[in-house]
Amino acid sequence: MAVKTYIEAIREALWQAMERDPGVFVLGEDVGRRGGVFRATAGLLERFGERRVVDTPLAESAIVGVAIGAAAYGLRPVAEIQFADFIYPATNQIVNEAAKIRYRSNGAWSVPLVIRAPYGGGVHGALYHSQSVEKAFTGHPGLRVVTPSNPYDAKGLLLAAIFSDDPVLFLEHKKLYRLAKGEVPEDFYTVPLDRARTVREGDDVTVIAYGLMVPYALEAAERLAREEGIEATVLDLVTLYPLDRAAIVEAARRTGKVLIVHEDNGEGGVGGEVAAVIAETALFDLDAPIRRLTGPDVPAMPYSPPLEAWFMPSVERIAAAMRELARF
Amino acid sequence: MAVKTYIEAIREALWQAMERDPGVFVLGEDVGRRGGVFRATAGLLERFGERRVVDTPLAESAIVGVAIGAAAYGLRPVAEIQFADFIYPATNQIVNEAAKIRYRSNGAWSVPLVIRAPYGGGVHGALYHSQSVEKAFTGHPGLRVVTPSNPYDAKGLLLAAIFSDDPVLFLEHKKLYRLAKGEVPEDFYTVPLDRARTVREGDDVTVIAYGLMVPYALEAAERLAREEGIEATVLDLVTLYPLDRAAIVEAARRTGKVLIVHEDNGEGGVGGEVAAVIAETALFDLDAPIRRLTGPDVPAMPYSPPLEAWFMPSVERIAAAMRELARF
Amino acid sequence: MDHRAAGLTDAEAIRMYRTMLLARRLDERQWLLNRAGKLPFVISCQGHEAAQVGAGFALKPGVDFVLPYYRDLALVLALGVTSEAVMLAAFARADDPASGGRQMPNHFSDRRLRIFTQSSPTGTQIPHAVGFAWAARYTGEPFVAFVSFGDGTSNQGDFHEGLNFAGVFRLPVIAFVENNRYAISVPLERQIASPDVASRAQSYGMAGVKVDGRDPFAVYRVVREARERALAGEGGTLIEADVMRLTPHSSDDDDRTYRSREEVEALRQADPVARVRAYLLEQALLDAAALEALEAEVAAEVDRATAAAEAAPLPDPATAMRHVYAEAPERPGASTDRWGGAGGKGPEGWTEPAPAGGGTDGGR
Amino acid sequence: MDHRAAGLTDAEAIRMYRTMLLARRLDERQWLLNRAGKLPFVISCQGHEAAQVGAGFALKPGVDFVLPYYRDLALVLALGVTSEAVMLAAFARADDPASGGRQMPNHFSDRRLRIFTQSSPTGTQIPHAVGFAWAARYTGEPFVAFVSFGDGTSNQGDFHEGLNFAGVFRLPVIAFVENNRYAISVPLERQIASPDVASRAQSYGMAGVKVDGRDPFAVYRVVREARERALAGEGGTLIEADVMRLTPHSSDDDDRTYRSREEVEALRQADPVARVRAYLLEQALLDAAALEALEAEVAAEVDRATAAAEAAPLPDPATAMRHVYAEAPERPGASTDRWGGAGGKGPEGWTEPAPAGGGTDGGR
Ligand SMILES: Cc1ncc(C[n+]2csc(CCOP(=O)(O)OP(=O)(O)O)c2C)c(N)n1
Ligand SMILES: Cc1ncc(C[n+]2csc(CCOP(=O)(O)OP(=O)(O)O)c2C)c(N)n1
Ligand SMILES: [Mg+2]
Ligand SMILES: [Mg+2]
Repeated sequence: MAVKTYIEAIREALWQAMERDPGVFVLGEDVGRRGGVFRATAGLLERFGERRVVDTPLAESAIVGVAIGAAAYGLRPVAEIQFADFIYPATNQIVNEAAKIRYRSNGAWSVPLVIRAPYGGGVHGALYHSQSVEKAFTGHPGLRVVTPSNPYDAKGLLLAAIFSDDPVLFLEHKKLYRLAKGEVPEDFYTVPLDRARTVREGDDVTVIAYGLMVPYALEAAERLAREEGIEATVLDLVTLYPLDRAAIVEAARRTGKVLIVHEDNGEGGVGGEVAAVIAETALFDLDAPIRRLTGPDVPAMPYSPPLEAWFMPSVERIAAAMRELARF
Repeated sequence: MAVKTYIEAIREALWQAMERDPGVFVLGEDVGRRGGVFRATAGLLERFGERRVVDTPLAESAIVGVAIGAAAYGLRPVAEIQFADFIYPATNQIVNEAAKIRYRSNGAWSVPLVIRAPYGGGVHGALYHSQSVEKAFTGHPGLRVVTPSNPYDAKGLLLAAIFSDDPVLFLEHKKLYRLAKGEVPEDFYTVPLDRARTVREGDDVTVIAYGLMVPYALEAAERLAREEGIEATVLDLVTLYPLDRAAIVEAARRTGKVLIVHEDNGEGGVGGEVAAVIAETALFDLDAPIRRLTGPDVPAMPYSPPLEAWFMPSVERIAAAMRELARF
Repeated sequence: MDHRAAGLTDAEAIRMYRTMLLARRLDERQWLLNRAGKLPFVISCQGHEAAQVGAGFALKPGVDFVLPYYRDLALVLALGVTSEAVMLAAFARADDPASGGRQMPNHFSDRRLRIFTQSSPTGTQIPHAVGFAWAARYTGEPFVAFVSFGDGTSNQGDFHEGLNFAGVFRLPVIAFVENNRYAISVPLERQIASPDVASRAQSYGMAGVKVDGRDPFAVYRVVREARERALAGEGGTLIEADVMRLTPHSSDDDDRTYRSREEVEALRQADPVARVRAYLLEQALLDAAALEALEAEVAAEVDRATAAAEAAPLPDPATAMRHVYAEAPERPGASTDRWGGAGGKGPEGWTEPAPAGGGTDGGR
Repeated sequence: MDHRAAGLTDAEAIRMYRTMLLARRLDERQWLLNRAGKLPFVISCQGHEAAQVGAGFALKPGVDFVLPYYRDLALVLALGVTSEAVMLAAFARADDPASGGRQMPNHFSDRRLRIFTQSSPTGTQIPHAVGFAWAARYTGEPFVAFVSFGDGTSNQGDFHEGLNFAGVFRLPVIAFVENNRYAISVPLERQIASPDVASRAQSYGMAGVKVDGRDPFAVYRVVREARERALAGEGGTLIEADVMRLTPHSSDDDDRTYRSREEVEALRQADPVARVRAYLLEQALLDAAALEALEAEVAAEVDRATAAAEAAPLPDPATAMRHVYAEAPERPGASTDRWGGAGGKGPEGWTEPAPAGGGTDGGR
């Protein structure tokens, strides 16, 4: 098995899906000749041609809206939003259309559509190239929102999303693109769209995270285990909507002490829902108040390095919060 | 003091704000000659003229975007979105622009804008005239989201929103428009944009709700008090973002048993954040798991009466959940 | 225009009139039922029938994809939707084929007929239509995508973005504007800054055509021509049909606050249904007796549809959680039905996707 | 065109050239600093300078509201933004007047100069400009709103919705398209289906004007005329200036994958800065020595600005929570500064709003 980066895994998934099913095509801004501004679609135009690798006009609502029509016909479009920050013009098409088409037609029509969107910060992207947009798109039944934290999941989850008959918002953390490396099977495989994943086991404290915060949490956990003998369970949510409630509750029960970590703002973020699931289901198993460590409640990540660093949760801050919780 | 309906209170607030400040104007679809499809702006055109009561083209992103420019100049636009369900085309202007303008300009520019939007169901409005859209617009620092549950708050909160220097999404529950009646002072007054309100006190169980669910919860509470001696505290959130955390924690502590009620879908809704605040801050004061009673996790409210009734939380179901919690 | 000049037979012209009449009578019946407290909501096609029927007859039902809007009752009848289906939706019954009673009336959908499900936010269907047209290009299947909407809706961003996308790729799409000069209460002058909607076609490298929407035969001809151009690879067309809205916007509206009664009366004098009726008489396609028989036949059909729909069961709340996500196949093999309706099969060599691992797959 | 024919004095023509040159040298310096690892990001005006300076000189700084986009360095310099301000933003320093280091470089803002804060999503500023133009109409204050953007951006819904709104109300807005024939890698033919952008003006009942964006004097004239029409109540204008992008899209881009080197070389041969330089020589407005002195003066200014900005402090994270919502007035009376900048006071009889009860009010 070869070691690949997160973005290579994504490219491989796109390639294999297009090989496998001639109904799969990609569209978006600069996905063709430029191969994507992050190079996720590099090489696809040369291999699959202009019909299946489509440079679109600069118009996000049309990208998603046109993809909805093509998907309803029976194709399997994979639309790229260049930066997640630019997804908002397409909100109506995503939440009022894609998410509701199966339900409103009583099952007659469906939208096998994937929307890929690079999100997240720590890349000197400032307010409009660093956003975590998940909170606006979770909570719309009919739409799935997932995000991989490593190359293995990136490939398998994207293949599952493409061959799912439901619309999936597939969030890719920009900072993981080249940072995250791992073994990725050559073969076609899928990772479930509705399952969280336990990525570390330990009995002292539970960390629930997703995206970039998963490797950060793992690093913090390893450090605490090595240096202080604190053993953490780390749960990678993988799926942000609908959540894998059973896995969340089990992870919380295991240690009774829960730290939820995300880069998105705290109030109104996905962590609130995770905390609520635990408070509804496993309240009496808790030995400490639920704790959230998140981005601050400011509109978005500032550009200047000290401000950006101030915004991003770090391994150090995660480790400190874990330590505090373990000692509670 | 005269008894007025919720919609009369809103109309009175608009009228008084326009009388008081010549920079206040209203714009939106059918707000002028038609006086609004719910008649919220009836009479304003006749009194204030076409310059200040503006029938706009059918284009939500422009309504909000143009209002942002006018507000940044220093006017105080009150934009109407005809139904909250149609707000999504304006999402980018609301969350990426209005909410972030003060922050991104380091305080140089501000957007004293109010967006009024009728929301909520139980009015035979089906999927696209019944939505609760709050979950998509809470969690964007810089933007406030508020919703009154009674005529007194409707007037005072709208006046506060109009004279606030921040953008405010002002959600009006359609079913309350004519259902809710109450005393409304003639004078100019404001209701704080950042405070929840305790609308009933009792020691057995705490209900936290907003919008239409507040009168429903009150009715359930009265019934339980009368018939079963169960006494409830009812907290009206009023402000959905940022939340009044202190009031939430205090209300939870008071009884140790919390029921959160909203009409919006459960997962990803505002109730999750409310539960999280409690689980972070008042965990050891709880005597029962936090309970949520919400709309089901389907894309939106169906039209057919039995399906609509199935979707809406009712006084009966609220009472049943309160009883269960009180007996826990 | 003369129906023969438009390429229509006498029988077709008569069928077009019958469809207009049926739409009108179904629509009127819904208002009656609304005033009687039996239907919570009605939205009308009255005054748009000629344009819609002209367009509907120019399309190929079950082959072309059609994306109508809430006024398009006459259009969908022309395509094969039945009176009973219309009334089942009006009464929000379980067997409403469009949505199982989930959506408001006149939110048409029929997968077999390739009528795509619609929502209420205006204009969202325009990019969808472009997506279907994209699929025609992609698969080589010969069909067009036809999408209709109102004049006010041509101000939405989705109109601009969708038609520009279609124009850049010269996709086979027909965008059909039913210009009734109002968006609820706001008159055309307050809606659009261009002299008309059709001239906006120029922004999209498309043909722009204006047509008298009271003349079903003229509309038939321009839509048929647009369809031919589209199928020949010559790109899309933006057609603007001048129509009139004879009713308030919907049963929730009261148009007396913004339209004079004289204005409405003048429109009634120009009623397209009456006009086509007069044409048939004048051309001696039907005589007075035959017209009366047709009226009776249509009335009976409306009666039957109403009675059947009213008697049909309401949906069971136990079904309300269904169809949020794909369900496990109920009938094996259902997942092979991937081609957007009855007609489509996909081009040679197409393979079915393998089942995904997520447990989220399945038929529909 | 001859600068005199455009209504410009010799001194003005020279100042225009100086501004173009300054923009070019500031821009080039940023690339150097980027390659040296000192600046994480650069986005260029190179090739757009003539158009921008022509427009900037036609506007009234501090009176007209200006809504630029990220390429508009030469425009904002023409309006009065200083080299040091530009470099403070590039280095993301605390004293960056546009955003205090919060935004990426070239996200201009200057309240005193009435340059409105911009975001990165393309086209959102167009409705904002219409809103400022609305305020001009509303208050009777005589100014125009000027908004610029790229060719690709004319496909966004906000372009359509914003300009239609302006057209319906005949608002004093100037929409200025800098057409460099690319949106990152996607060429114009793949972006817009109309032959050009200016002709889209027709959809909005506006004048549409094409101008050679390499000629600052020609641009000056059309913008000045548009401004006069707007102030005279004759509505908005959509101006399309043909420009060229001499650099990759940004420092994150590599344009070799989508543009031939020959194409870029051909553009370089037509560089507008060189062209205006040649014009000044030819017209004997400046001789070679004077041009050299100007180069030296500009270089010194760029050096000074760079040094000052580099030495300036970074923002303190303790300030990062500020300006999320309105703060309590820091200086009493601040809330009377309501009129969008230095110049505005509002019309006679305007009253200040009373403080709200919510504790959320205050000055800015
Ligand atoms: C996005 C959106 N905004 C507002 C509405 C409310 N609304 C329903 S129909 C309508 C007017 C539509 O006018 P037009 O497009 O001319 O169609 P007509 O009804 O006249 O046929 C409005 C404003 C809506 N359905 N969707
Ligand atoms: C809504 C949105 N989508 C995508 C982007 C990414 N993006 C930044 S600039 C750009 C191209 C803009 O092209 P054009 O409008 O022609 O301006 P130019 O850069 O050529 O001057 C794109 C796609 C963005 N900033 N905003
Ligand atoms: Mg209309
Ligand atoms: Mg460009």
